[in-house]
Amino acid sequence: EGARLVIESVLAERRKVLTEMESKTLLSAFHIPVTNTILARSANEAMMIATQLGFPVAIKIASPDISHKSDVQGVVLNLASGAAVRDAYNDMMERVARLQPEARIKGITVQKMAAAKRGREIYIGLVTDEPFGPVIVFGAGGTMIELINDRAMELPPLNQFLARRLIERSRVAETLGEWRGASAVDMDALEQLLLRVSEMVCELPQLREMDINPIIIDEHGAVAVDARILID
Amino acid sequence: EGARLVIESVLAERRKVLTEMESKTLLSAFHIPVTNTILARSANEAMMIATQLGFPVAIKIASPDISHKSDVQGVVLNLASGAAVRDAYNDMMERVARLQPEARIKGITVQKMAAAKRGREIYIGLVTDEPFGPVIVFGAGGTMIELINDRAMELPPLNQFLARRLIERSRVAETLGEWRGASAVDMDALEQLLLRVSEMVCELPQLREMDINPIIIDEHGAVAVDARILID
Amino acid sequence: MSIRNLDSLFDPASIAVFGASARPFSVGATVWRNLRCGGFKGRLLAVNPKHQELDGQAVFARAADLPLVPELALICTPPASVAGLISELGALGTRAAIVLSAGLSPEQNAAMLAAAKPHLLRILGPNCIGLLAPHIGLNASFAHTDALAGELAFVSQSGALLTAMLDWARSRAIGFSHIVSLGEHADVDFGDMLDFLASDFRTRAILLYIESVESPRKFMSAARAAARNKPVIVVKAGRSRQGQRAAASHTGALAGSDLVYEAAIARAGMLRVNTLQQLFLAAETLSRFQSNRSEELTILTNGGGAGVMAADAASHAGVKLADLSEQMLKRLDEVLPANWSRGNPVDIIGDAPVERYVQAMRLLADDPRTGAVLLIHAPTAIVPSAEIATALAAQAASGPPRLLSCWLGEGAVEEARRIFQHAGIAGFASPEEAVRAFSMLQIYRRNQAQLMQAPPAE
Amino acid sequence: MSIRNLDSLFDPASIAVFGASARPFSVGATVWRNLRCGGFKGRLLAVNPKHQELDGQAVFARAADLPLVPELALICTPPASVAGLISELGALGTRAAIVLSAGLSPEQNAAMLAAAKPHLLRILGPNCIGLLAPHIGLNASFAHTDALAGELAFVSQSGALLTAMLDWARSRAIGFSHIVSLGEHADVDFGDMLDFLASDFRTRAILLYIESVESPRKFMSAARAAARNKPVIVVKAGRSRQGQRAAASHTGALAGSDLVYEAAIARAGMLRVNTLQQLFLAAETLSRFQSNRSEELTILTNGGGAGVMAADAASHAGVKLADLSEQMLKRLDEVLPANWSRGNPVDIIGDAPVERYVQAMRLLADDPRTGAVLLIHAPTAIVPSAEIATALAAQAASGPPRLLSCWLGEGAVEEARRIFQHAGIAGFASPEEAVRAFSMLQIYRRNQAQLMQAPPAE
Ligand SMILES: CC(C)(COP(=O)(O)OP(=O)(O)OC[C@H]1O[C@@H](n2cnc3c(N)ncnc32)[C@H](O)[C@@H]1OP(=O)(O)O)[C@@H](O)C(=O)NCCC(=O)NCCS
Ligand SMILES: CC(C)(COP(=O)(O)OP(=O)(O)OC[C@H]1O[C@@H](n2cnc3c(N)ncnc32)[C@H](O)[C@@H]1OP(=O)(O)O)[C@@H](O)C(=O)NCCC(=O)NCCS
Ligand SMILES: [Ca+2]
Ligand SMILES: [Ca+2]
Repeated sequence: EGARLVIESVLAERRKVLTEMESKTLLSAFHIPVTNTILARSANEAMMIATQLGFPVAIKIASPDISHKSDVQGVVLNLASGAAVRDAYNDMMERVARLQPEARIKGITVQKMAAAKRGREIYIGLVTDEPFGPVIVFGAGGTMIELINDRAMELPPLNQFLARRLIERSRVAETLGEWRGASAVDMDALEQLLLRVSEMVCELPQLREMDINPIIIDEHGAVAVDARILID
Repeated sequence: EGARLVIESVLAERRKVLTEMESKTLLSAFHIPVTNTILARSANEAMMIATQLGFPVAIKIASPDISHKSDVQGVVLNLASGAAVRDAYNDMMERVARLQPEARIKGITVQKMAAAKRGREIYIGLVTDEPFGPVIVFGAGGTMIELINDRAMELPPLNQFLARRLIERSRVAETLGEWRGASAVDMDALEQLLLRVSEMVCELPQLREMDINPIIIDEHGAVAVDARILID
Repeated sequence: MSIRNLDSLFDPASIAVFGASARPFSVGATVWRNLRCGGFKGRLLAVNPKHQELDGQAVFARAADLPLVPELALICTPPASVAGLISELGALGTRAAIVLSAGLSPEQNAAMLAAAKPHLLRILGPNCIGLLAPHIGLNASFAHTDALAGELAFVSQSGALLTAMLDWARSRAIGFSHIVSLGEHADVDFGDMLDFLASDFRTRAILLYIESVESPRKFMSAARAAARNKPVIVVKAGRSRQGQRAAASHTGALAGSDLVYEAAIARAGMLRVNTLQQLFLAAETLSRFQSNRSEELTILTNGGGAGVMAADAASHAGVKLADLSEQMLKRLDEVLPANWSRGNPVDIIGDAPVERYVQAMRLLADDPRTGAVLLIHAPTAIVPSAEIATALAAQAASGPPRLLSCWLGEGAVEEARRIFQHAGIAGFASPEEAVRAFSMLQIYRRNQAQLMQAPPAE
Repeated sequence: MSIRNLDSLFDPASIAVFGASARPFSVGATVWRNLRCGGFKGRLLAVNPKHQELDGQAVFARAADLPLVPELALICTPPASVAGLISELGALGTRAAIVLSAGLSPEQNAAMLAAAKPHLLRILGPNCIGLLAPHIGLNASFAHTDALAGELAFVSQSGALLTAMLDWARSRAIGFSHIVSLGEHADVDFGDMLDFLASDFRTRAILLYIESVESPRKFMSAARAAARNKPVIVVKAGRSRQGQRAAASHTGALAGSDLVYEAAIARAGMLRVNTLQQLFLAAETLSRFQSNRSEELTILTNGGGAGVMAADAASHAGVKLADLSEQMLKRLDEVLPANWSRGNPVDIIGDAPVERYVQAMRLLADDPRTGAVLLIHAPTAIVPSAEIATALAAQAASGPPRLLSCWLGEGAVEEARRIFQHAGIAGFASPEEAVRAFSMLQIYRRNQAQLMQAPPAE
């Protein structure tokens, strides 16, 4: 289905790294909720998209050649007005052209800031281990992820029992119940998400690496805000 | 000097918890840089202050009776327009009145969002130990602080050698050099900040607890964004 | 390949040693001596063109000269000769070979495997120490010592650690069903050994030293099957970056992420420990205490400080101390002096006579909510430890296993330890070891639950 | 108070025992026996109104009847009698008392202190096991065993752990200068003991078991002074919530945050360890290896697997393995077989003869960048361990201490261990223990740097 098409077209281009939009399309195909992300090819287009989505928005560089967007400051959050979006667009294009002149730029993506207020940031990933093959990773998400260093692993396939155990083994699990005035998160949604990822692993043997980070989860459900997928 | 006056007036009111503004005044008295925080007593006043400071801004509830602001959702970040500030003000007042009807409300404080882009979030604190007395705490800051659980401790007084060792012992130290495309932070400023805190401890025996969190630090210096002080 | 061929490794009717020798400290001489002195009842034959006689026994110049077809061959000849020998032996009908020789080139290795294949001849090694099967007096190794017969199997990817284990086990009178050095495991590997040992009635628990697993599917399915039958306890070395680098230079194999091994070991229902000593610790605990299903611990001690140390160790190991009910506190008040700790650890005070131990233990044992009870005793001049041990052992004999013990000290508690050991009560050298053992049991139980409730990993 | 009065505790000319008895297993009888059998040269007097004679010696009914003023009094009489006795003794001129009695009420305790004060009489206890000073044959305790004379001082807030330590030390032939049970430390506390032991010439290292510190300023300044003179090694129990709760119910004192103790111990230049066994481990390491200033470790082993385990343990303990220079690799290539590990751990392969150990060690020792060298040897049948030990010990004798050792196994390496022990080379039972000891040394050195460079904590 849709997922296979995305993968085939990327491989046809001899690429391995999926863009954020492609990655999210893949996730959507497996019924993993993602934030709506729209590609803009010019500053004006970005302004218009932002206005339609509603402020504040985040913009991110869209390039198949830039796998760590933050290394080129390729992410700007919390833009509050059309003018701010336009300026940020232009700055970013200029900066990226300077820092990675050889990178192919598809434009920038615009998305509404996820209402992270009381939500917790989660990481779900996939690594391919030598010799064990694909492994599912779960832990705290966000930008401080390396510092928190909270990575629990499980071999696919998961069932509900294993998904729950995987969540319990992480340290971020502590924050998923009632936490600092916030209600307990929707654990069913989280388990479902892990089961969907497990399905992806089993049905898409081309998957090599996947970082879904952050996933924002609260009492109403979970949504993947950023994703990066590597295939082979 | 100024610091003593603040403390005396708080004690005169038979209070122990300083408001954010009082806390920051104390820090300023010891030459610790703080973000500019201005008290607004009405939604309109808040709008005007925000417009003068420049968007985006953060607003926080100002009450001597609410020590953990986030428990009543007493902090709203990234407000992008005057209208957003006004609505957030009214929502917050309504919410706090409902959740903690007995709390005395002084208004809300407005501050410019600190440019945390490439800055790292740090925590510096003071606890009073039985039997050892005051102890200085250093570690990663931000809202995920409990999860990161990075707390190195040292007894005052600090000298430069001890301040450096205290920083090195924390895990957040890893992020203070060049880190994910950001330049190394201003270590001198950080050491100075710790030495200033050590001075506070020695000169203000009434200090019982202090949480300066987050302090945002980058290559240009450090600034305390929020602070909470307890005296006795 | 089927497991059946492995029988020829572990229970052969006859053995020929290629390179058997009398040259002092040589591999060939050591192997020959170990085989002869072990008490093995089958036929032993020496092969070496240089010699006519060894220890009064005829030596044969080559395989073709042998008076019978050896079921198992031990090969301690130079690397270049190995493939040729395997080919000859395979043709004769030999079923298995242990290749002790080190330093085979990749080509020599491939030639050896190619020679074995048409005859379904199984190979242990190369570059291995050999194997021991003490129940039949078989010491087909060049280890420096032999092993006592017992119920543990040990399979090691490191020869040096195998000899160290032999030495430790001997000094503690621990016995083995099988001890196997895999060496470079060109053929026989962990998967084979797990299959074989899973159904071996002499083996009660399987201990593994692993540096790398090369065929994870075979390994995982063998491990799952084995772990359903008996405890499988694993040291997986290369936990750290430094350790993985060392392992890569040792076995040449890429080890994979340690967290993945962790997940795989748990998924297969095995138990992972960190050191070789802990292999024994875990085996002892699982055998003596496995039927106890308590999740919490109550500490009973005659020393407040010992209780604090144990409580710290419990936290460190993730073991929760049971909350004592109000009722329990009141009952204990009646039999304990006023200054007892009124909490868990239950400190019955240094001057406790035997009767106080017995009464406190009876109350704790009557209430299942106290979980398992860890007795920690410091020697005193007031009551001989052995008297306490005798009284408590008699009491413990009447119920299911609830008691773990730690007699602090050495000389003064030797007899108490012996009494408990004899009564089958799990004993540990320090509070730290005792709670670590208890926590291993929890982890093992959790891993076993995973084995039973989860689908096999792909 | 000045330290001088403490001399009367540790080196009295005469001792009177109040409550000396012949009642089997009683405190009074045990103390009396320990004192008489220890070889103490001063005068011993028994006081007990119930008896006329004890072991052929006259017993006095009360203090006033004594033929001389005892410098030290040991009190094993009921709580109610203690304050009165102290008052009488103080008036007579007795300088110090050890109060073994437990269960004094707060009022009785205050009365005891008030009685002592006007006479500057020092009190150890109450509720303590007593003290031992083996160099003068003084066993003024009711411990179940006595101690060998040696250079370690041990001061404990727990009586039970003190008896356990005595037992362990005896089985390993470890000797002490002083062993002191503080009990409820109504008067003599850790600060006093640190002051006294800091300048005691028989004490080479001070070991403490601490549950709580009540006067942190006195403690910190005494600790800083002591730690400038000799290693001070601390077990601070109550690391965890569970442990702190247990400690609170044991000593009744609020223990404070563990991280603060951690900072305080480091600030005072002491070394913290987690278990009682590690007190010995650290003391041994600091005494044999302290002058070595290496920050990194090179592992030399005859077993690849042993190297991996050691590398893992090093990572776990935060010890960095030295990077070997290209030059060093080339030099080693010349003396090692082709399949050596070409890295650190340096695996010289299981069939290494003595000469290979010596050559590799010489190369490593010639280059200071290799840091300290940890030899890990697994027993083999090829070379007797003792021969390797003899050769390496001779080689090590010529230079500054560079070598740490771990002879894996038990029986087969006993002699090798003895040879190294005799040559003064630090030896450890397992790779884990060896690297932990090395990491302790690093931490100790860092804490000492803090002591020297930082202002005293307030
Ligand atoms: C296998 C090994 C022991 C051979 O040792 P070597 O001394 O180098 O080789 P040699 O040529 O002397 O051969 C050994 C003996 O085998 C005999 N031999 C050689 N070829 C033979 C053959 N085809 N058939 C029978 N015997 C033969 C030799 O006559 C010699 O006898 P001797 O010892 O009485 O003189 C050696 O190569 C080796 O691998 N050692 C390391 C083993 C090891 O460490 N294993 C793994 C540990 S983890
Ligand atoms: C101090 C203690 C041992 C007294 O024991 P007891 O048996 O209850 O008390 P008793 O009344 O029998 O007195 C003991 C002896 O002192 C003698 N005695 C009593 N008052 C005396 C006095 N004023 N002068 C001299 N002797 C006296 C008694 O005659 C008796 O002699 P006996 O043993 O030969 O019969 C006991 O109270 C105690 O504290 N035990 C615990 C000690 C402990 O655990 N310490 C800390 C360990 S961490
Ligand atoms: Ca080996
Ligand atoms: Ca005690």
